[in-house]
Amino acid sequence: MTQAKRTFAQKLSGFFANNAVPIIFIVISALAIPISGFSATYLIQELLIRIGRNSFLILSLLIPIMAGMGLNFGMVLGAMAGQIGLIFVCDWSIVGIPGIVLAMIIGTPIAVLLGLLCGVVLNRAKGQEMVTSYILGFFINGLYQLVVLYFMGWFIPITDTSLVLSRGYGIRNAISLMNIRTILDRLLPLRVGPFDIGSFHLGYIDIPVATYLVIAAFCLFVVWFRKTKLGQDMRAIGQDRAVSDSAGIPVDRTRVIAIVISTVLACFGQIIYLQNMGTLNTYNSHDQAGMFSIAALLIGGASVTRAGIGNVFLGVILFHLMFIVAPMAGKNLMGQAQIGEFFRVFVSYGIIAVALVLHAWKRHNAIMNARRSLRGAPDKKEAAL
Amino acid sequence: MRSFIERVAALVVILIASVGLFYIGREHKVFLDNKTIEMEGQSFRALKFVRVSVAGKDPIELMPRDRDLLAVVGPSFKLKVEVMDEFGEDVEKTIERELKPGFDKDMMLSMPLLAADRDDYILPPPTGPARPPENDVKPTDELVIPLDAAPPTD
Amino acid sequence: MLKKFINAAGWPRIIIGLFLTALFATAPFVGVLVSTSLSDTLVRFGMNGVLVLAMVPMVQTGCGLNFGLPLGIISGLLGATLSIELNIRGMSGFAAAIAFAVPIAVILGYFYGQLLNRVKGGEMMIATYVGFSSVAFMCIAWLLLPYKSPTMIWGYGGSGLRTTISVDGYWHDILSNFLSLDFGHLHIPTGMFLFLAALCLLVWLFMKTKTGTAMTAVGSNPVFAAASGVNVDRMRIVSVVLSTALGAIGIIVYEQSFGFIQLYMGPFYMALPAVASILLGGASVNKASIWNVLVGTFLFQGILTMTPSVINNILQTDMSEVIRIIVSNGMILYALTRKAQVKR
Amino acid sequence: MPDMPLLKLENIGKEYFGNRVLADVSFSLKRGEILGLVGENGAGKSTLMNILFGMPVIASTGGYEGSIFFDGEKVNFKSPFDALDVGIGMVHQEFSLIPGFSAAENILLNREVLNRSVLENLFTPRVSTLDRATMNTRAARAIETLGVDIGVDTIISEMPVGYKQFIEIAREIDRAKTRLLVLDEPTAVLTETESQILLEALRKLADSGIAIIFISHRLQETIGLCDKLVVLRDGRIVKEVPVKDTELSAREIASWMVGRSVDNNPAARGRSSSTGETALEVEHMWVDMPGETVRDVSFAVHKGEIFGIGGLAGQGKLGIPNGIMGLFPAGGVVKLFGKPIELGEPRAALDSKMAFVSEDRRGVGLLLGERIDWNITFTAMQVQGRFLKGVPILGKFLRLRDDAAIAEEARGYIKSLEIKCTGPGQRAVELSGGNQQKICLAKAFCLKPDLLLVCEPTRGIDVGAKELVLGTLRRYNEEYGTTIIVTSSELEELRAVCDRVAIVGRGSVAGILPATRPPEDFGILMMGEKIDA
Repeated sequence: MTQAKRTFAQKLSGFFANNAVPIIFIVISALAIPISGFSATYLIQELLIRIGRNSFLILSLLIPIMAGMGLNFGMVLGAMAGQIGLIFVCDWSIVGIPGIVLAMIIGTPIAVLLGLLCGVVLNRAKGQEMVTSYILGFFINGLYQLVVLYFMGWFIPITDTSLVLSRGYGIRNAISLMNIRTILDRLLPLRVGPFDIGSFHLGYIDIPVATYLVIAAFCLFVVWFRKTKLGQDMRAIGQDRAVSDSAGIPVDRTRVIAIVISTVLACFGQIIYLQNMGTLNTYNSHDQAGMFSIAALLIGGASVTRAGIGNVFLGVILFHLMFIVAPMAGKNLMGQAQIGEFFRVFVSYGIIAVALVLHAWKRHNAIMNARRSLRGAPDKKEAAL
Repeated sequence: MRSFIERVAALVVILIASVGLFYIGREHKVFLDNKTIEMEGQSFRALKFVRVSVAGKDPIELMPRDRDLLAVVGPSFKLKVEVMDEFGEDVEKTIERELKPGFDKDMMLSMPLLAADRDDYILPPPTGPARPPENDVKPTDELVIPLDAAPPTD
Repeated sequence: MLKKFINAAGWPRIIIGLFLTALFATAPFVGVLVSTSLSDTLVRFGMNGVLVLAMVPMVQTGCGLNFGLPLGIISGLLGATLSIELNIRGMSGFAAAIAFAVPIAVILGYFYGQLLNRVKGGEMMIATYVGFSSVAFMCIAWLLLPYKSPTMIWGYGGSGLRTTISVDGYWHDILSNFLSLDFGHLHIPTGMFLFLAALCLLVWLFMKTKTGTAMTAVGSNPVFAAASGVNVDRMRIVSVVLSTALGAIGIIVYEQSFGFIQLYMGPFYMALPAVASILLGGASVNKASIWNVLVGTFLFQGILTMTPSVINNILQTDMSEVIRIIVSNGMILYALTRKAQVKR
Repeated sequence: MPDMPLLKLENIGKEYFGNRVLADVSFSLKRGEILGLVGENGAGKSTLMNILFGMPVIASTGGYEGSIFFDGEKVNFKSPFDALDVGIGMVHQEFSLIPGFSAAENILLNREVLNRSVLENLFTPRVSTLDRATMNTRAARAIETLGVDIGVDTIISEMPVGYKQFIEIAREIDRAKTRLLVLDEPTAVLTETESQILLEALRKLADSGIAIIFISHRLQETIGLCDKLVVLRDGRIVKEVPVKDTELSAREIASWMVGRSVDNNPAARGRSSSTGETALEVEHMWVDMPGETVRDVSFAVHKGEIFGIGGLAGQGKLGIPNGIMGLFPAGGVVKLFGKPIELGEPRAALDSKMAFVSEDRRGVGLLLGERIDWNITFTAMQVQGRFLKGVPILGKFLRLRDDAAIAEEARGYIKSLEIKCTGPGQRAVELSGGNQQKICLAKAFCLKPDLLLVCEPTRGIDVGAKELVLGTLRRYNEEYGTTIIVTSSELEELRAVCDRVAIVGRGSVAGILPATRPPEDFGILMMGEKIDA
């Protein structure tokens, strides 16, 4: 069937079927926003902050999806590398933009190493990449804790005693990043407003221009990357590993490169995230990075095999909109903020489960269709029936 | 070969950049000390009243036995010390110096020594700063802790 | 001879086994009582045994490692809270908890099995997230369900259940204390062992029936099984139901020994130790036996008990958690990558 | 030296695990020449091509004998990429195209035209962007050479099957240095007109100086296109003839392909037992088995007969038994002793006392990771409830596997079928192909079937085991009067063991002949020609 032959109704239902997840979220948000009672100014300001904070992390997921490796649950490895960079920068008291850049430079080789490890492991578990990278995240988390909690201040020198636990080694639970807090966000400050659109009143809104420029640069990088030979090879591998291999594309190597790039970008993303947050929770900050980024990407309408820049931004807006309004809406509706909180946790996990189920389902149907198409020439087939 | 050279060059550039970032981004804690100090058998008395301005920031006023702390960023900064009379009205003496902590981290500046025009006024920073309250750390394998999702406890 | 033993036992078990032996051997020298440690190990072994056993049916039919164990645990929690709500105490309370939990587990397991049948090949990741989201869903439910028993709901007028509910006075240690033996510091919870043994025996017997044999064949080669007239999807559902029901019973056994019911995020990470245990016991992603359960649980719980006491006394620092994280996830990682190799 | 042959093979030979599959193959090919390579399945064509392309499977199984000269130089390729480097292109039977890519992207897959990038030395040349304009022009030129009209932007997954074949060939043409092109069954998926276009394109290519090896089962086409014909049989060249000078008939070629001299031809069996009642009746059956589609077959099998189903690979012969056993979606009517069998449901087939030995031994036939005795008795236990025993008190409610009886049963078959193993407890994966096949047979025998369907009974097993397996089938048929349907690609084997043989072509029965008919007759049926029954 060609595109042209499809009727408008078919196109419409196809559109809804393909974008079911974002549409559901738009509806949920549309219902929850009035109930939460937040002002438009507050919501927009919060969203602008969260877009700046999270987009980079989510963007780092795109490249492995392109290479057919699914959602990179191993991105927490990059987040850990970024945190190690930040710990050193804090210890050396490098502040401001130089601090952020230096943290990235330190984090990069660590992220590359972890990415290589992850890539090699995933090459040994083809077809099970997601669950393997997920468990690998836990495993490396153990090593991370070993290093940060026991080795740092023991044989990895940490001079700043305010970072170290009183027992003499190990990094404290929370590190204040006051010296680099929102430094990127405030580099090019822009305040707009107040606006009056009809009866709608909006107060002042601050836009973290520099952060957005960095994110824009990253988007350009993704666009450029897709046009390169490496990007082309990854797309090919993502679609058919065997054919790519027989065409001489180094499949395993390219897959490792995809994971390394993703890990390094996740490392940068985590640093950008934390400079906005202002506190590094040494033992939990990276935990949330993976799950929330993946949930947001999926809510933006991405699937396990297909994701674009549009999905990232749509996802980050919808996911965080729900995140902001859910507790308040829960409180106003049921009298308990907790219900809203649990609800958003439920949604975060549920959405990943649903996306994975849909993916497996689609793959199953695709196999069945491929089989049906092998039935041979249609003329003979009809005669047989 | 060409790519080897380029890679080495890139690595060198990154290394130099890192050192540069370290150099220009380093924050130095500067302790301003106005205590009586013994040096080479001599005793330098604490100044009665001194006003110190570091790196062009708002000046800090120190009384005898005062010690203050401020942070400066970058490899060098200007120091302006105005030694005042007892009542903080007249400037008795103005000293301007440019300090270059470079890669070093923290330093303590002794006002009495500075007022005496000595060059050994830079002292090592005091050890054992006050600790922030301890927070206990327990390892966890909870990669995915739901934000604020912990239920209320008894 | 030695080679044969190494081949039969497998390196991971030998390394962990030697490590555990070393821990027991050094214990007396660092002032740790071996008998207490052994008692602890045995109690934990009994507590966790059934949860690990719940892995077996699903692994055997090739549904992969049951990362969706929280679903069974939730059923168990519902059964346990219902039993307390109805104020049934003692052995009958324990029995009632299981009696309530199992039907719920069967229903949940049936739908869960239906879902897994539609996503063949991607079971493990989906199971993980189905488990997580059901836990989060139940968090809301615990707040809203109309429980009345004062031991369970918030004291000060709040609504919903407490985070932890004590089973003291209901069925705390009801199994463990049954026929329990004490030799000095060594405490053997005989009743809990008997219960575990009985369940193991039942599972073993079931695996020997026609259905059980068919399930093993489904896990070994689903195409072969289908060609032999076995309804593969049905077998998989049976195994998922069985796993879920065992998970429900497992958590109740765990609670009666632990003394508390942990609600809300409690069941969140309970699957991982169970998965790690059975893999440590020598199971692979699609083959597991009762023997794997027993060996794995003992080794895993042994490490868990011994590292805090012994290592901490040696190094003067608590590294047990980190060791646990590395060992358990390393074990799962090893199993996942090993399977892929065999496949190629 | 214009007369020097481009490709020259000298005394090529190859053995797989003591099985000789190629012997003393020599021929040469000049520039611009088209050579047709024909032969039955298993005649050694693929092995020959694997050798030519340096496929790793050859080296890993002990290399080959003889030597290959390309352009006057002796070559020994380590991998297919080496072959590509000197200019040998291959178009495979199964498509190796990326479904979501455009025609141009596929034609230039991994040979993309790149813009130079400042980063290429720092990282890898792969960080350069693609020059899509140049790529499209090149792709368009390659497609044009073939004389078809396909847009370079068309996505592969949206193309008709025939176009995909053209894209595959265009990919090889685009390689500037391609001097020899090997096409394996290129017209199998094409319609008549598409085939014509392709054949003309190939002629044009040859005229431009590219040598072509053309492998096809469509003899008419081969005769029409090729300059020279090489017929392989049992790993040897039986005929090498120029086509243009002589008038060749398809029948003649077919007889070369299947013909064997009388003295090494085992006696055909061919008992005539048509008087007995009908065991199996198949009417207008279709089966949806990937790669072996059955479109419309009807035939009847007599009771007590051994019925053979032959034909070339991919024509649907394997689909018939698999469809009857319910392993793939199927339709039509199948009656066993007059009773209709529900299709698409293995249990129904098994319940009506049919047993099946699959051609896919490792995938369908065995529980590789389990014990031998399990493998043998599993189906009988599931279908017939045998090998179970009641527990003393709970007898009625709880019946357990009778491991002793299972092992005993297995021991019986191990002995009677001479299965070489350490005992009934050994795992099936550890056995050789022949012994695994015997287990599959034992599994079927264990069901005590009325009708036994056996697919490719001797595939991948050594000569001694072959004889034993075939002998077992014959003996079983004689002793128990069991009706047997044997499906095999080896015509000789079918003629030796069967009473009648049906040849399947293009998803339907081309003809049913008594096994006593001369092999050429079967060969002609396989080639899609008509013959009088």
